[in-house]
Amino acid sequence: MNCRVLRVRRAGSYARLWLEAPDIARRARPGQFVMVRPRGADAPFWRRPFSLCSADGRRSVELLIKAVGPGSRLLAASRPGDLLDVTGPLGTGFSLDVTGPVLLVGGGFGIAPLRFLAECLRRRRIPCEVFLGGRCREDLLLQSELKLAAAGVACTTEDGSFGRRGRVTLLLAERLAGSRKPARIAAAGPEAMLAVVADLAEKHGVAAEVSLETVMACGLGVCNGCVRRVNGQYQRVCADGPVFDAAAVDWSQA
Amino acid sequence: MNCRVLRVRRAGSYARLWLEAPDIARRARPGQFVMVRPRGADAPFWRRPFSLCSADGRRSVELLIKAVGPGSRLLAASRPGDLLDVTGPLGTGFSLDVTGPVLLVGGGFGIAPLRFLAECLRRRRIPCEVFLGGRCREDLLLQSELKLAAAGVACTTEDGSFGRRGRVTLLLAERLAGSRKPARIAAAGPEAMLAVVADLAEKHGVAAEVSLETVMACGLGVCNGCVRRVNGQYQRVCADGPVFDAAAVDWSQA
Amino acid sequence: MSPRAAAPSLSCTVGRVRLAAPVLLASGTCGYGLELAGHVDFPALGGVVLKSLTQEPRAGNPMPRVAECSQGMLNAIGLANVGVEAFCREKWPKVKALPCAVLANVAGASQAEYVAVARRLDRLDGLAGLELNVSCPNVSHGGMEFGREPRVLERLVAAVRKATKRPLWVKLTPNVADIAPLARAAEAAGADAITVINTLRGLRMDLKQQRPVLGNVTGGLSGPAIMPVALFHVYRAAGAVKIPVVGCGGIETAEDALEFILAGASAVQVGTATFRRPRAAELIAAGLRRQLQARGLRSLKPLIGAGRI
Amino acid sequence: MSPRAAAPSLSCTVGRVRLAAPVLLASGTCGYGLELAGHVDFPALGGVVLKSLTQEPRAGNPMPRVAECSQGMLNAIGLANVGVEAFCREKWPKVKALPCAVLANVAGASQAEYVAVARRLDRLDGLAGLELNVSCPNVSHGGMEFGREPRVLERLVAAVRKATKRPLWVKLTPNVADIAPLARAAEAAGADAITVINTLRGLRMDLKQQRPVLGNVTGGLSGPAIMPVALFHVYRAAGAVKIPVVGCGGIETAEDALEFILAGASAVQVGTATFRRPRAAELIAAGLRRQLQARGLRSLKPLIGAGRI
Ligand SMILES: Cc1cc2nc3c(=O)[nH]c(=O)nc-3n(C[C@H](O)[C@H](O)[C@H](O)COP(=O)(O)OP(=O)(O)OC[C@H]3O[C@@H](n4cnc5c(N)ncnc54)[C@H](O)[C@@H]3O)c2cc1C
Ligand SMILES: Cc1cc2nc3c(=O)[nH]c(=O)nc-3n(C[C@H](O)[C@H](O)[C@H](O)COP(=O)(O)OP(=O)(O)OC[C@H]3O[C@@H](n4cnc5c(N)ncnc54)[C@H](O)[C@@H]3O)c2cc1C
Ligand SMILES: Cc1cc2nc3c(=O)[nH]c(=O)nc-3n(C[C@H](O)[C@H](O)[C@H](O)COP(=O)(O)O)c2cc1C
Ligand SMILES: Cc1cc2nc3c(=O)[nH]c(=O)nc-3n(C[C@H](O)[C@H](O)[C@H](O)COP(=O)(O)O)c2cc1C
Ligand code: FES
Ligand code: FES
Repeated sequence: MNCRVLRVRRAGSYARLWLEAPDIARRARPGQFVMVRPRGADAPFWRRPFSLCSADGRRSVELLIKAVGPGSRLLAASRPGDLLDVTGPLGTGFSLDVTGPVLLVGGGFGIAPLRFLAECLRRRRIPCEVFLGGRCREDLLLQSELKLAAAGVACTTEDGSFGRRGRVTLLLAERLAGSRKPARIAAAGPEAMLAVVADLAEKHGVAAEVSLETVMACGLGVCNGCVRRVNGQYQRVCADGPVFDAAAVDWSQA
Repeated sequence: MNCRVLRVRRAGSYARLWLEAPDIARRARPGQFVMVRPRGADAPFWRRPFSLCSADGRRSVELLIKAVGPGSRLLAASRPGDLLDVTGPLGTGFSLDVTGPVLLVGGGFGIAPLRFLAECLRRRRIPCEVFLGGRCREDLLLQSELKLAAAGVACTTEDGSFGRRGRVTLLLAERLAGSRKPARIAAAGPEAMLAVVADLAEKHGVAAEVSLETVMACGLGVCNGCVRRVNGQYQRVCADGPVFDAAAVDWSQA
Repeated sequence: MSPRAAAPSLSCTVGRVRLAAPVLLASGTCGYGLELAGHVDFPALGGVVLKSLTQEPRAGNPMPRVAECSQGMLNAIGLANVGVEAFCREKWPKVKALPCAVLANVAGASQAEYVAVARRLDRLDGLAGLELNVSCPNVSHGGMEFGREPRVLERLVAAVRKATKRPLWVKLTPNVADIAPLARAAEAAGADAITVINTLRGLRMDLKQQRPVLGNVTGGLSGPAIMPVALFHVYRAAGAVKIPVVGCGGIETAEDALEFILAGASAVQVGTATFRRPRAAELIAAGLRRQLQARGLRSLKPLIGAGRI
Repeated sequence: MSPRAAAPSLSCTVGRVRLAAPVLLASGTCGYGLELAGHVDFPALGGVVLKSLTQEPRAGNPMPRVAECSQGMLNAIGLANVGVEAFCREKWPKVKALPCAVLANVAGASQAEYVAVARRLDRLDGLAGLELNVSCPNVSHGGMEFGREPRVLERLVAAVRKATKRPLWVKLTPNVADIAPLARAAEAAGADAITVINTLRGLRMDLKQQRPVLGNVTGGLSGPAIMPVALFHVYRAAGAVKIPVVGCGGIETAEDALEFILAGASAVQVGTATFRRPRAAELIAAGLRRQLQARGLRSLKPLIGAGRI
């Protein structure tokens, strides 16, 4: 589908893109993603997956794109009025059938689906706390949006340029060691972070959902190229995920 | 070589591009061409050949580009400041060792090399007359520039929207039927026009040079892909031409 | 300007399969069809060829299974599938409801496996036909693919031919010195059509990991990169047999499809293009209709092989 | 960050040819070298492989001889060349002055022709080596290419081997079911190196003219489109022989070249990339030097075949 870029906001190597996509905006659930390509771009060959970072339910959706390679760079350089070829919403989402407090743990652009999740939880009056990590200050995005949606936002940077110095899982470990047990954890970010989250969740007996990433050729569930061992079986990250029960994922490849 | 686009002027499906290319500007002779590609464009696969339409001898060269397909469209859409990948000047040029009046016969964008030729002839005080043909008024370009350089400019359009109705070879035939015999003819344009020019030149015993066009993979004379039968042998249009003695060209494939 | 003929029709019968349009989704690129509901307008297509089925379920190859290339991709999925029995019981009731022709694709490591899978599929009500994927390593023949030796292929196709009366297409591999003898072998053994081509063998290296990108080391190249090679094989195969040739390999547009048709293809399959643009196949069908209109033709027939010399 | 080693050197000896860098211009894409004066910095390259030479001059195929494709092109030049005698007399005095290694490429329609051309070239002073183009149809063998049958190839290479003591490279075709037996045949017959690969057979249709684009109907596909296929054949050939493999096919960047080296190539040839960017090969050499620097390596040797598993 052709979607018009409505607005662009850039910060360092990140860009926030608002796309006119009523159909996606209406159906989107947090944790789902879209496959995107700039119209007419011949390379890269595949479209690229990006999580929905917010959806207004009527007209537009928002993406948070970190420029890491040719595809994301091209997309991050979009200008208002440009047309993007977008398919979605794709994949499963995070569970919303939860009561107690949910801990959202995000690393880098992993915050994109969690921000959408936080807003959906708020609408359902389910409290959540956000733990946000990055290499440096530049990586800690959407803080004002998150503060509006969550009961609290705590940050770490590896270089200490903002919040606590260290990894975000440090904060999660401290929080889980505390007394108020959360109902669930939802995490998105680098594979290594997710593995630690899964480990902590298991240790503390808290259910956790993680959003996995793989290279995706189709994003539609037809090529079987994006599989991951989950529950001892190959599952397609694009169609059976990208959100999986952390305890079911085989982390040995991480 | 990377060349900056200095200026662009568009008219209908044509664009005039001025490129910063001191090295080419210094060495260029009329009839030579350059191979061009927009920087970073992956498609089309090959670069595209364009005749030099003028060169200031110091800093810049000018191209006249008609948008007919993906490559020329991309180039015609260039903006000032864009970088183009340009190699040249390539190929042979028109002869300048001539005395009497030279008749320049151009069809469509074939006027590009002839305009450059007209200016070189004027600098050598060799008189020339221009015959310019096109399908409609839009195709008759560079008239003011040509009027400054040539003793006269006569035009035809097939739809009669400007100048005489009909083909440009009509004017040439009339001119050759007249009394003042020209020293030489120089022609560039569609293959069918060139074949008629060759025919008329032979009939009237006037030497003629034509600029041929073929698809070009390398433009450098190394692939042997752009050949044309000339003097009974395959000759490379890019390196042995594009300007050939009209009488030597095998017109049977035209 | 073009003569205003009756609205052109794309419907045709290819290798005994009736198609609303000569454009199908290629095996392995449309799953079991169901995954594409909402992304694809099935009635606008001729049909779908389901992913290869084997006797037992197969988990498939280790990751990574795909690698991006210049205008193409490598895949080494490893024939991951639910197995023919589970397919017939659990998937078919839904798949058969797809509003277009549905062909099953059969793979196997031995002739017996091909025959068993074909025999099981033969019992399915509503299945439009079978396509044999003969690019699998033949375990009882030293690992050499079934599709590389004319005699091995002929025996295989003849055996499957006995197991089913359904339309039988044989999908040939381009990884041979000459496709003509293989095309003739399939025809001689009773194939109703041949599909040309499957993927080209390829490999990519991961510079960071210093090892092949694919878990399986090598994979099959598909996409626009292979189109000229596919056209060559279609041209050659169409000259070797009388049964229809179904062209496949890198087709993204109606113009691409028309090249295959001029080269001798009676229909085309669209694979990787669906990944880049889910509606590619139906856009191709619509484009072919426009091409006919522009040429004042009422069917594709006069164009099939019209570019051969 | 990287260890500050001595400046890396790209110079190497491949198949008995000394090269300033493991990057050569491929046969048929650099003419006789002279055409590229002013466009290419020869000392920055390892060498050039001249266009195929035959005994008699050849005019080549009818037009069109080239066709543009997705990230690639077809060519059917038809071995147009001035003939070995004219080459030796008229071109060589100038060509030999090129400041890089110069290899001649030998083609022929019969074994006798290959031998005659090689014998004539053997007398040239300063020639760095010979490369055999075995993708030519073998007229005394029913038109089947020399490079498709291991025994035919072995005989051919052995015969040429007797005619010259110069370094002898054999350039293999990918249009075979398996390149390994051909690589071994070349090695057994005394080749000093094998070049992998020549072009893939392909075809394009001209929709307007309703005929194949190429005057010759079919042609050879080159360019980035074929790179994964070339890598596959290099990987396979390098596993089959002990002599060096020279990788070729679609290489445009130093990263591309590095994939070939990890797959087992000791050097690379750059063909079509020169058309798109005349300085491609020297940029690749410069890029390889940077890659070594970044890895703290003093030569490419530790990387050759390092990606094989
Ligand atoms: C379900 C899903 C949701 C995603 N959501 C977002 C998002 O909201 N915002 C965002 O910026 N990015 C997101 N990504 C990642 C994004 O898709 C990749 O960064 C992008 O595809 C990279 O493409 P490229 O051409 O820029 O770089 P490439 O050249 O393809 O890759 C550059 C580098 O990134 C690595 N890489 C590429 N793709 C992935 C991947 N999927 N996972 C891990 N490493 C990868 C490559 O190995 C390479 O080292 C998501 C990925 C998935 C699978
Ligand atoms: C020596 C030389 C000088 C030229 N000078 C100019 C110039 O000054 N200005 C200008 O506008 N164009 C010039 N051309 C033509 C120009 O190169 C082509 O129009 C261009 O390559 C078309 O590329 P494309 O991708 O836009 O279209 P394509 O898709 O490549 O072609 C579009 C259509 O044009 C036809 N075509 C493509 N290339 C040629 C060709 N070389 N000759 C005839 N038909 C062709 C194709 O067959 C097709 O029908 C010159 C060509 C040559 C060989
Ligand atoms: C991810 C993927 C999986 C494939 N799986 C199969 C398969 O299971 N069986 C089969 O016969 N072909 C399979 N193919 C080959 C395609 O059906 C098709 O022949 C090939 O990709 C060339 O066409 P294309 O360039 O249009 O994709 C697969 C191709 C891809 C890309
Ligand atoms: C126009 C052209 C002409 C060629 N001529 C020859 C030739 O005469 N002899 C030969 O051995 N290879 C020839 N080749 C093949 C190249 O040397 C090379 O093997 C092939 O193009 C693949 O490499 P590339 O993708 O880098 O071009 C030719 C290739 C092209 C594009
Ligand atoms: S990306 Fe194709 S199945 Fe997931
Ligand atoms: S275009 Fe290559 S020789 Fe002329």
